[in-house]
Amino acid sequence: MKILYFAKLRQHLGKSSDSIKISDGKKISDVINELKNKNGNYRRAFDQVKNLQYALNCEYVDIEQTVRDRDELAIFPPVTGG
Amino acid sequence: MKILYFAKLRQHLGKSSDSIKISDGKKISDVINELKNKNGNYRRAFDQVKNLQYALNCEYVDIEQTVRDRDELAIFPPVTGG
Amino acid sequence: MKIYFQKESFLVQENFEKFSKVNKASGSIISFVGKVRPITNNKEVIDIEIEIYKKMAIIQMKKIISMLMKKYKILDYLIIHRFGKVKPQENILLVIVASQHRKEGFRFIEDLVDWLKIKITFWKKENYLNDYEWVEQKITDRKIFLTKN
Amino acid sequence: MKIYFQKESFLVQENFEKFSKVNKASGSIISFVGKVRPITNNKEVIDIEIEIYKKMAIIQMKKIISMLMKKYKILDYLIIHRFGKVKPQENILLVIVASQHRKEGFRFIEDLVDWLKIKITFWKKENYLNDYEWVEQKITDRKIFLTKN
Repeated sequence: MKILYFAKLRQHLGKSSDSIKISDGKKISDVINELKNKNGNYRRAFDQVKNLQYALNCEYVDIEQTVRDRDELAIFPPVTGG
Repeated sequence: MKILYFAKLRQHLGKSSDSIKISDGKKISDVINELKNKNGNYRRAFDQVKNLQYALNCEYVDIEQTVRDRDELAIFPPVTGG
Repeated sequence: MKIYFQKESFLVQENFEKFSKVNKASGSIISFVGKVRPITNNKEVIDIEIEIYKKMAIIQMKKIISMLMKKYKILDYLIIHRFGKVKPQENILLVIVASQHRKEGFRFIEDLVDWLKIKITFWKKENYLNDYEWVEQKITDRKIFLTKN
Repeated sequence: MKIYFQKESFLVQENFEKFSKVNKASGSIISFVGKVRPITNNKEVIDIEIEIYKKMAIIQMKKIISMLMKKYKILDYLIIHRFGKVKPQENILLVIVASQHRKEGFRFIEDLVDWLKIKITFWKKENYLNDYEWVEQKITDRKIFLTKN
Protein backbone atom coordinates (compact mmCIF):
# COMPACT_ATOMS: atom_id res chain seq x y z
CA MET A 1 0.00 0.00 0.00
CA LYS A 2 1.10 3.52 -0.80
CA ILE A 3 1.21 5.72 2.27
CA LEU A 4 1.64 9.49 1.96
CA TYR A 5 2.78 11.83 4.72
CA PHE A 6 2.31 15.58 4.74
CA ALA A 7 3.41 18.68 6.61
CA LYS A 8 4.72 18.25 10.16
CA LEU A 9 4.42 14.45 9.98
CA ARG A 10 6.34 14.31 6.71
CA GLN A 11 9.02 16.51 8.25
CA HIS A 12 9.33 14.42 11.43
CA LEU A 13 9.51 11.20 9.41
CA GLY A 14 11.98 12.72 6.98
CA LYS A 15 10.09 11.22 4.04
CA SER A 16 6.93 11.92 2.10
CA SER A 17 5.80 8.36 1.37
CA ASP A 18 6.16 4.66 2.08
CA SER A 19 5.24 1.58 0.12
CA ILE A 20 4.40 -1.37 2.34
CA LYS A 21 2.68 -4.72 1.86
CA ILE A 22 -0.64 -4.87 3.74
CA SER A 23 -3.08 -7.75 4.10
CA ASP A 24 -6.57 -6.57 3.15
CA GLY A 25 -9.00 -5.89 5.99
CA LYS A 26 -6.56 -4.23 8.38
CA LYS A 27 -7.56 -0.98 9.98
CA ILE A 28 -5.62 2.26 9.61
CA SER A 29 -4.82 2.04 13.33
CA ASP A 30 -3.19 -1.36 12.66
CA VAL A 31 -1.13 0.08 9.83
CA ILE A 32 0.08 2.90 12.08
CA ASN A 33 1.04 0.42 14.80
CA GLU A 34 3.03 -1.54 12.25
CA LEU A 35 4.81 1.65 11.19
CA LYS A 36 5.51 2.61 14.81
CA ASN A 37 7.09 -0.81 15.39
CA LYS A 38 9.50 -0.24 12.52
CA ASN A 39 11.83 2.01 14.48
CA GLY A 40 12.11 4.86 16.98
CA ASN A 41 11.91 7.50 14.30
CA TYR A 42 8.41 6.39 13.24
CA ARG A 43 7.36 5.98 16.86
CA ARG A 44 8.48 9.48 17.80
CA ALA A 45 6.90 11.08 14.74
CA PHE A 46 3.52 9.43 15.30
CA ASP A 47 3.61 10.23 18.99
CA GLN A 48 4.61 13.86 18.56
CA VAL A 49 2.34 15.02 15.75
CA LYS A 50 -1.11 15.50 17.24
CA ASN A 51 -4.62 15.25 15.82
CA LEU A 52 -3.66 13.25 12.76
CA GLN A 53 -6.23 12.88 10.02
CA TYR A 54 -6.59 10.10 7.45
CA ALA A 55 -7.63 9.99 3.83
CA LEU A 56 -8.20 6.85 1.82
CA ASN A 57 -8.03 7.42 -1.93
CA CYS A 58 -8.52 11.16 -1.34
CA GLU A 59 -11.56 10.84 0.95
CA TYR A 60 -11.46 11.66 4.66
CA VAL A 61 -11.89 8.52 6.77
CA ASP A 62 -11.77 7.45 10.40
CA ILE A 63 -8.75 5.71 11.98
CA GLU A 64 -10.89 2.57 12.34
CA GLN A 65 -11.47 2.38 8.57
CA THR A 66 -10.29 -0.88 6.97
CA VAL A 67 -7.89 -0.68 4.06
CA ARG A 68 -6.81 -2.75 1.06
CA ASP A 69 -3.32 -3.15 -0.33
CA ARG A 70 -4.19 -1.21 -3.50
CA ASP A 71 -5.45 1.84 -1.57
CA GLU A 72 -3.64 5.13 -1.24
CA LEU A 73 -3.56 6.16 2.40
CA ALA A 74 -2.64 9.71 3.36
CA ILE A 75 -1.81 10.75 6.93
CA PHE A 76 -1.51 14.40 7.93
CA PRO A 77 -2.25 17.03 10.59
CA PRO A 78 -5.38 19.22 10.19
CA VAL A 79 -5.14 21.36 7.04
CA THR A 80 -4.26 25.05 7.30
CA GLY A 81 -4.65 26.52 3.82
CA GLY A 82 -6.62 29.54 2.68
CA MET B 1 -39.80 75.43 6.44
CA LYS B 2 -37.80 73.83 3.66
CA ILE B 3 -39.43 70.67 2.35
CA LEU B 4 -37.57 68.35 -0.02
CA TYR B 5 -39.14 65.73 -2.28
CA PHE B 6 -37.33 62.83 -3.87
CA ALA B 7 -37.80 60.12 -6.48
CA LYS B 8 -41.36 59.17 -7.43
CA LEU B 9 -42.86 61.81 -5.14
CA ARG B 10 -40.69 64.54 -6.65
CA GLN B 11 -41.70 63.39 -10.09
CA HIS B 12 -45.42 63.36 -9.30
CA LEU B 13 -45.24 66.81 -7.72
CA GLY B 14 -43.16 68.13 -10.59
CA LYS B 15 -40.83 69.89 -8.12
CA SER B 16 -38.02 68.96 -5.79
CA SER B 17 -38.70 71.37 -2.92
CA ASP B 18 -41.08 73.83 -1.26
CA SER B 19 -40.55 76.62 1.19
CA ILE B 20 -43.55 77.17 3.41
CA LYS B 21 -44.20 79.03 6.66
CA ILE B 22 -44.97 76.62 9.52
CA SER B 23 -45.94 77.37 13.13
CA ASP B 24 -43.64 75.39 15.48
CA GLY B 25 -45.14 72.30 17.12
CA LYS B 26 -47.05 71.00 14.14
CA LYS B 27 -46.65 67.37 13.18
CA ILE B 28 -45.39 66.14 9.84
CA SER B 29 -48.86 64.71 9.22
CA ASP B 30 -50.29 68.24 9.66
CA VAL B 31 -47.76 69.63 7.19
CA ILE B 32 -48.73 67.01 4.64
CA ASN B 33 -52.41 67.78 5.10
CA GLU B 34 -51.67 71.45 4.50
CA LEU B 35 -49.82 70.56 1.31
CA LYS B 36 -52.63 68.28 0.15
CA ASN B 37 -55.11 71.12 0.63
CA LYS B 38 -53.06 73.36 -1.67
CA ASN B 39 -54.32 71.78 -4.88
CA GLY B 40 -55.25 68.57 -6.66
CA ASN B 41 -51.71 67.99 -7.85
CA TYR B 42 -50.37 67.72 -4.30
CA ARG B 43 -53.33 65.63 -3.22
CA ARG B 44 -52.86 63.15 -6.05
CA ALA B 45 -49.11 62.91 -5.53
CA PHE B 46 -49.40 62.22 -1.79
CA ASP B 47 -52.22 59.74 -2.35
CA GLN B 48 -50.47 57.85 -5.11
CA VAL B 49 -46.95 57.44 -3.77
CA LYS B 50 -47.05 54.72 -1.13
CA ASN B 51 -45.01 54.03 1.98
CA LEU B 52 -43.57 57.52 2.29
CA GLN B 53 -40.72 58.04 4.71
CA TYR B 54 -39.73 61.21 6.54
CA ALA B 55 -36.42 62.73 7.54
CA LEU B 56 -36.01 65.78 9.73
CA ASN B 57 -32.60 67.41 9.33
CA CYS B 58 -31.27 64.21 7.75
CA GLU B 59 -32.53 61.82 10.46
CA TYR B 60 -35.35 59.34 9.87
CA VAL B 61 -38.46 60.28 11.87
CA ASP B 62 -42.06 59.18 12.27
CA ILE B 63 -45.00 60.99 10.60
CA GLU B 64 -46.15 62.07 14.08
CA GLN B 65 -42.87 63.91 14.74
CA THR B 66 -43.34 67.63 15.49
CA VAL B 67 -41.40 70.13 13.41
CA ARG B 68 -40.08 73.68 13.68
CA ASP B 69 -40.04 76.29 10.94
CA ARG B 70 -36.23 76.19 10.73
CA ASP B 71 -36.13 72.40 10.12
CA GLU B 72 -35.41 70.72 6.82
CA LEU B 73 -38.06 68.11 6.15
CA ALA B 74 -37.50 65.48 3.46
CA ILE B 75 -40.27 63.22 2.16
CA PHE B 76 -39.55 60.22 -0.05
CA PRO B 77 -40.40 56.60 -0.88
CA PRO B 78 -38.20 53.82 0.61
CA VAL B 79 -34.65 54.06 -0.68
CA THR B 80 -33.41 51.68 -3.40
CA GLY B 81 -29.69 52.32 -3.77
CA GLY B 82 -26.83 49.87 -3.70
CA MET C 1 -11.53 55.09 5.21
CA LYS C 2 -13.06 56.88 2.26
CA ILE C 3 -16.58 57.36 0.96
CA TYR C 4 -17.34 58.73 -2.50
CA PHE C 5 -20.78 59.50 -3.88
CA GLN C 6 -20.06 60.41 -7.47
CA LYS C 7 -21.57 60.85 -10.93
CA GLU C 8 -18.47 59.59 -12.73
CA SER C 9 -18.01 55.94 -13.62
CA PHE C 10 -15.11 54.11 -11.94
CA LEU C 11 -12.92 51.06 -12.51
CA VAL C 12 -12.87 48.42 -9.80
CA GLN C 13 -9.34 47.27 -10.68
CA GLU C 14 -7.77 50.70 -10.18
CA ASN C 15 -9.42 51.22 -6.84
CA PHE C 16 -8.66 47.70 -5.74
CA GLU C 17 -5.01 48.07 -6.64
CA LYS C 18 -4.63 51.35 -4.75
CA PHE C 19 -6.49 49.98 -1.75
CA SER C 20 -4.42 46.79 -1.67
CA LYS C 21 -1.17 48.74 -1.75
CA VAL C 22 -2.17 50.80 1.26
CA ASN C 23 -3.37 47.70 3.09
CA LYS C 24 -0.52 45.35 2.29
CA ALA C 25 -0.24 44.08 5.85
CA SER C 26 -3.87 43.05 6.29
CA GLY C 27 -4.68 39.36 6.11
CA SER C 28 -8.00 39.67 4.29
CA ILE C 29 -9.41 41.94 1.60
CA ILE C 30 -13.02 41.50 0.58
CA SER C 31 -14.83 43.46 -2.10
CA PHE C 32 -18.40 43.77 -3.30
CA VAL C 33 -19.39 45.21 -6.66
CA GLY C 34 -23.04 45.93 -7.44
CA LYS C 35 -23.84 46.34 -11.12
CA VAL C 36 -26.77 47.30 -13.32
CA ARG C 37 -28.47 44.18 -14.61
CA PRO C 38 -29.34 44.38 -18.33
CA ILE C 39 -32.74 42.71 -17.87
CA THR C 40 -35.21 43.17 -15.01
CA ASN C 41 -38.81 41.96 -14.88
CA ASN C 42 -38.26 40.56 -18.37
CA LYS C 43 -37.67 44.05 -19.73
CA GLU C 44 -34.49 45.32 -21.32
CA VAL C 45 -33.00 48.14 -19.29
CA ILE C 46 -31.75 51.05 -21.43
CA ASP C 47 -30.22 52.83 -18.46
CA ILE C 48 -31.01 53.69 -14.88
CA GLU C 49 -31.12 57.06 -13.18
CA ILE C 50 -29.99 57.22 -9.58
CA GLU C 51 -31.23 60.11 -7.49
CA ILE C 52 -29.46 61.08 -4.29
CA TYR C 53 -30.22 63.18 -1.21
CA LYS C 54 -26.54 63.72 -0.70
CA LYS C 55 -26.41 65.58 2.61
CA MET C 56 -28.49 62.88 4.32
CA ALA C 57 -26.70 60.04 2.52
CA ILE C 58 -23.37 61.21 3.93
CA ILE C 59 -24.71 61.63 7.46
CA GLN C 60 -26.43 58.23 7.48
CA MET C 61 -23.44 56.49 5.95
CA LYS C 62 -21.13 57.83 8.64
CA LYS C 63 -23.54 56.72 11.36
CA ILE C 64 -23.78 53.19 9.97
CA ILE C 65 -20.03 52.90 9.57
CA SER C 66 -19.26 54.15 13.06
CA MET C 67 -21.75 51.62 14.43
CA LEU C 68 -20.18 48.79 12.41
CA MET C 69 -16.63 49.84 13.33
CA LYS C 70 -17.54 49.38 16.99
CA LYS C 71 -18.95 45.95 16.20
CA TYR C 72 -16.16 44.57 13.97
CA LYS C 73 -12.37 45.02 13.87
CA ILE C 74 -11.70 46.58 10.50
CA LEU C 75 -8.45 48.11 9.24
CA ASP C 76 -9.71 50.13 6.28
CA TYR C 77 -12.63 50.52 3.88
CA LEU C 78 -13.49 52.22 0.60
CA ILE C 79 -17.03 52.92 -0.58
CA ILE C 80 -18.01 54.33 -3.97
CA HIS C 81 -21.67 54.80 -4.93
CA ARG C 82 -22.67 56.40 -8.19
CA PHE C 83 -25.65 58.61 -8.92
CA GLY C 84 -27.01 60.05 -12.18
CA LYS C 85 -27.28 57.95 -15.35
CA VAL C 86 -25.74 54.49 -15.26
CA LYS C 87 -25.82 51.97 -18.12
CA PRO C 88 -26.37 48.20 -17.88
CA GLN C 89 -23.23 46.24 -16.91
CA GLU C 90 -21.69 49.35 -15.36
CA ASN C 91 -20.79 49.43 -11.68
CA ILE C 92 -23.08 51.23 -9.26
CA LEU C 93 -21.48 50.36 -5.98
CA LEU C 94 -18.05 49.29 -4.78
CA VAL C 95 -17.22 48.38 -1.20
CA ILE C 96 -13.75 47.13 -0.24
CA VAL C 97 -12.75 46.21 3.29
CA ALA C 98 -9.43 45.21 4.78
CA SER C 99 -9.27 43.29 8.04
CA GLN C 100 -6.86 41.11 9.93
CA HIS C 101 -9.30 38.19 9.91
CA ARG C 102 -11.80 37.31 7.22
CA LYS C 103 -14.86 36.75 9.41
CA GLU C 104 -15.05 40.35 10.61
CA GLY C 105 -14.48 41.57 7.07
CA PHE C 106 -17.34 39.44 5.77
CA ARG C 107 -19.70 40.58 8.53
CA PHE C 108 -18.74 44.23 8.04
CA ILE C 109 -19.19 44.28 4.29
CA GLU C 110 -22.42 42.31 4.28
CA ASP C 111 -23.97 44.41 7.05
CA LEU C 112 -22.83 47.60 5.36
CA VAL C 113 -24.45 46.68 2.03
CA ASP C 114 -27.63 45.58 3.84
CA TRP C 115 -27.89 48.90 5.67
CA LEU C 116 -27.03 50.85 2.56
CA LYS C 117 -29.98 49.33 0.74
CA ILE C 118 -32.52 50.39 3.34
CA LYS C 119 -31.11 53.56 4.93
CA ILE C 120 -28.95 55.50 2.50
CA THR C 121 -30.90 58.02 0.44
CA PHE C 122 -30.48 56.82 -3.14
CA TRP C 123 -33.36 55.99 -5.46
CA LYS C 124 -33.26 54.10 -8.75
CA LYS C 125 -35.43 54.63 -11.81
CA GLU C 126 -35.14 52.04 -14.56
CA ASN C 127 -35.67 53.26 -18.12
CA TYR C 128 -36.92 50.72 -20.65
CA LEU C 129 -37.46 51.20 -24.38
CA ASN C 130 -40.98 52.60 -24.10
CA ASP C 131 -41.53 53.21 -20.41
CA TYR C 132 -39.81 53.38 -17.05
CA GLU C 133 -40.28 52.26 -13.49
CA TRP C 134 -39.10 53.46 -10.08
CA VAL C 135 -37.46 50.49 -8.42
CA GLU C 136 -39.26 49.35 -5.27
CA GLN C 137 -37.43 48.40 -2.11
CA LYS C 138 -37.21 44.63 -1.86
CA ILE C 139 -39.19 42.97 0.90
CA THR C 140 -36.14 40.82 1.64
CA ASP C 141 -34.09 43.97 2.22
CA ARG C 142 -36.79 45.48 4.42
CA LYS C 143 -36.85 42.32 6.53
CA ILE C 144 -33.15 42.73 7.25
CA PHE C 145 -34.00 46.26 8.36
CA LEU C 146 -36.65 45.04 10.75
CA THR C 147 -34.46 42.36 12.32
CA LYS C 148 -31.50 44.68 12.67
CA ASN C 149 -33.31 47.77 13.88
CA MET D 1 -15.91 28.03 -13.19
CA LYS D 2 -12.17 27.63 -12.79
CA ILE D 3 -9.90 26.37 -10.04
CA TYR D 4 -6.14 26.88 -10.07
CA PHE D 5 -3.68 25.48 -7.54
CA GLN D 6 -0.42 27.08 -8.59
CA LYS D 7 3.11 27.94 -7.49
CA GLU D 8 3.21 31.22 -9.42
CA SER D 9 2.16 34.48 -7.85
CA PHE D 10 -0.87 36.21 -9.36
CA LEU D 11 -2.37 39.68 -9.61
CA VAL D 12 -5.89 40.15 -8.28
CA GLN D 13 -6.63 43.04 -10.64
CA GLU D 14 -5.93 41.07 -13.83
CA ASN D 15 -8.05 38.16 -12.75
CA PHE D 16 -10.80 40.44 -11.52
CA GLU D 17 -10.89 42.33 -14.80
CA LYS D 18 -11.08 39.17 -16.90
CA PHE D 19 -13.73 37.68 -14.63
CA SER D 20 -15.83 40.87 -14.69
CA LYS D 21 -15.77 41.01 -18.48
CA VAL D 22 -17.08 37.49 -18.77
CA ASN D 23 -19.72 38.17 -16.13
CA LYS D 24 -20.91 41.57 -17.28
CA ALA D 25 -24.56 40.73 -16.89
CA SER D 26 -24.41 39.56 -13.27
CA GLY D 27 -25.74 41.90 -10.60
CA SER D 28 -23.15 41.14 -7.94
CA ILE D 29 -19.46 40.31 -7.93
CA ILE D 30 -17.80 39.49 -4.61
CA SER D 31 -14.16 38.70 -4.08
CA PHE D 32 -12.03 37.49 -1.21
CA VAL D 33 -8.24 37.80 -1.08
CA GLY D 34 -6.28 36.04 1.65
CA LYS D 35 -2.75 37.34 2.15
CA VAL D 36 0.35 36.48 4.15
CA ARG D 37 0.48 38.64 7.28
CA PRO D 38 3.95 40.07 7.95
CA ILE D 39 3.70 39.47 11.71
CA THR D 40 2.17 36.49 13.52
CA ASN D 41 2.49 35.62 17.20
CA ASN D 42 4.66 38.75 17.56
CA LYS D 43 7.24 37.26 15.22
CA GLU D 44 8.30 38.65 11.87
CA VAL D 45 7.45 36.24 9.08
CA ILE D 46 10.26 35.87 6.51
CA ASP D 47 8.15 33.72 4.22
CA ILE D 48 5.74 30.83 4.38
CA GLU D 49 5.87 27.47 2.67
CA ILE D 50 2.60 25.96 1.56
CA GLU D 51 2.49 22.22 1.06
CA ILE D 52 -0.25 20.62 -1.02
CA TYR D 53 -1.69 17.14 -1.54
CA LYS D 54 -2.88 18.16 -4.95
CA LYS D 55 -4.86 15.15 -6.09
CA MET D 56 -6.97 15.21 -2.93
CA ALA D 57 -7.24 19.01 -2.92
CA ILE D 58 -8.81 18.95 -6.38
CA ILE D 59 -11.23 16.15 -5.53
CA GLN D 60 -12.33 17.78 -2.26
CA MET D 61 -12.65 21.21 -3.84
CA LYS D 62 -14.94 19.88 -6.56
CA LYS D 63 -17.09 18.12 -3.97
CA ILE D 64 -17.47 21.26 -1.89
CA ILE D 65 -18.29 23.39 -4.90
CA SER D 66 -20.86 20.99 -6.27
CA MET D 67 -22.50 20.92 -2.83
CA LEU D 68 -22.52 24.74 -2.64
CA MET D 69 -23.79 25.13 -6.22
CA LYS D 70 -26.85 23.10 -5.27
CA LYS D 71 -27.38 25.33 -2.24
CA TYR D 72 -26.89 28.77 -3.82
CA LYS D 73 -27.63 30.23 -7.27
CA ILE D 74 -24.23 31.20 -8.61
CA LEU D 75 -23.35 32.27 -12.15
CA ASP D 76 -19.58 31.83 -12.09
CA TYR D 77 -16.56 31.51 -9.81
CA LEU D 78 -12.79 31.64 -9.92
CA ILE D 79 -10.51 30.15 -7.29
CA ILE D 80 -6.72 30.50 -7.14
CA HIS D 81 -4.71 29.00 -4.27
CA ARG D 82 -0.95 29.14 -4.23
CA PHE D 83 1.50 26.61 -2.87
CA GLY D 84 5.28 26.69 -2.44
CA LYS D 85 7.08 29.74 -1.03
CA VAL D 86 5.01 32.87 -0.49
CA LYS D 87 6.28 36.15 0.93
CA PRO D 88 4.51 38.45 3.40
CA GLN D 89 1.94 40.75 1.79
CA GLU D 90 1.64 38.44 -1.20
CA ASN D 91 -1.69 36.81 -2.09
CA ILE D 92 -2.28 33.20 -1.12
CA LEU D 93 -5.91 32.81 -2.07
CA LEU D 94 -8.33 34.52 -4.42
CA VAL D 95 -12.01 33.63 -4.70
CA ILE D 96 -14.33 35.60 -6.97
CA VAL D 97 -18.00 34.83 -7.39
CA ALA D 98 -20.64 36.28 -9.71
CA SER D 99 -24.32 35.98 -8.88
CA GLN D 100 -27.58 37.63 -9.78
CA HIS D 101 -28.23 38.61 -6.17
CA ARG D 102 -25.68 39.52 -3.54
CA LYS D 103 -26.95 37.34 -0.68
CA GLU D 104 -26.28 34.07 -2.46
CA GLY D 105 -22.88 35.34 -3.53
CA PHE D 106 -21.97 36.24 0.05
CA ARG D 107 -23.14 32.87 1.39
CA PHE D 108 -21.32 30.96 -1.35
CA ILE D 109 -18.00 32.72 -0.94
CA GLU D 110 -18.02 32.65 2.85
CA ASP D 111 -18.99 28.97 3.00
CA LEU D 112 -16.40 28.13 0.36
CA VAL D 113 -13.57 29.80 2.28
CA ASP D 114 -14.75 28.17 5.53
CA TRP D 115 -14.70 24.72 3.95
CA LEU D 116 -11.41 25.39 2.25
CA LYS D 117 -9.77 26.09 5.59
CA ILE D 118 -10.80 22.80 7.12
CA LYS D 119 -11.07 20.33 4.22
CA ILE D 120 -8.70 21.22 1.40
CA THR D 121 -5.27 19.64 1.76
CA PHE D 122 -2.92 22.59 2.10
CA TRP D 123 -0.53 23.11 5.02
CA LYS D 124 1.35 26.26 5.98
CA LYS D 125 4.77 26.52 7.58
CA GLU D 126 5.83 29.96 8.76
CA ASN D 127 9.54 30.73 8.62
CA TYR D 128 10.88 33.32 11.07
CA LEU D 129 14.37 34.73 11.32
CA ASN D 130 15.73 31.97 13.57
CA ASP D 131 13.05 29.32 13.65
CA TYR D 132 9.81 28.20 12.03
CA GLU D 133 6.41 26.88 12.98
CA TRP D 134 3.76 24.75 11.30
CA VAL D 135 0.55 26.74 11.44
CA GLU D 136 -2.15 25.06 13.53
CA GLN D 137 -5.75 24.89 12.44
CA LYS D 138 -7.75 27.54 14.25
CA ILE D 139 -10.30 26.38 16.75
CA THR D 140 -12.75 28.89 15.30
CA ASP D 141 -12.36 27.26 11.88
CA ARG D 142 -12.77 23.80 13.34
CA LYS D 143 -15.99 24.89 15.04
CA ILE D 144 -17.42 25.90 11.68
CA PHE D 145 -16.54 22.42 10.52
CA LEU D 146 -18.39 20.81 13.38
CA THR D 147 -21.55 22.88 12.92
CA LYS D 148 -21.59 22.38 9.16
CA ASN D 149 -20.74 18.72 9.04
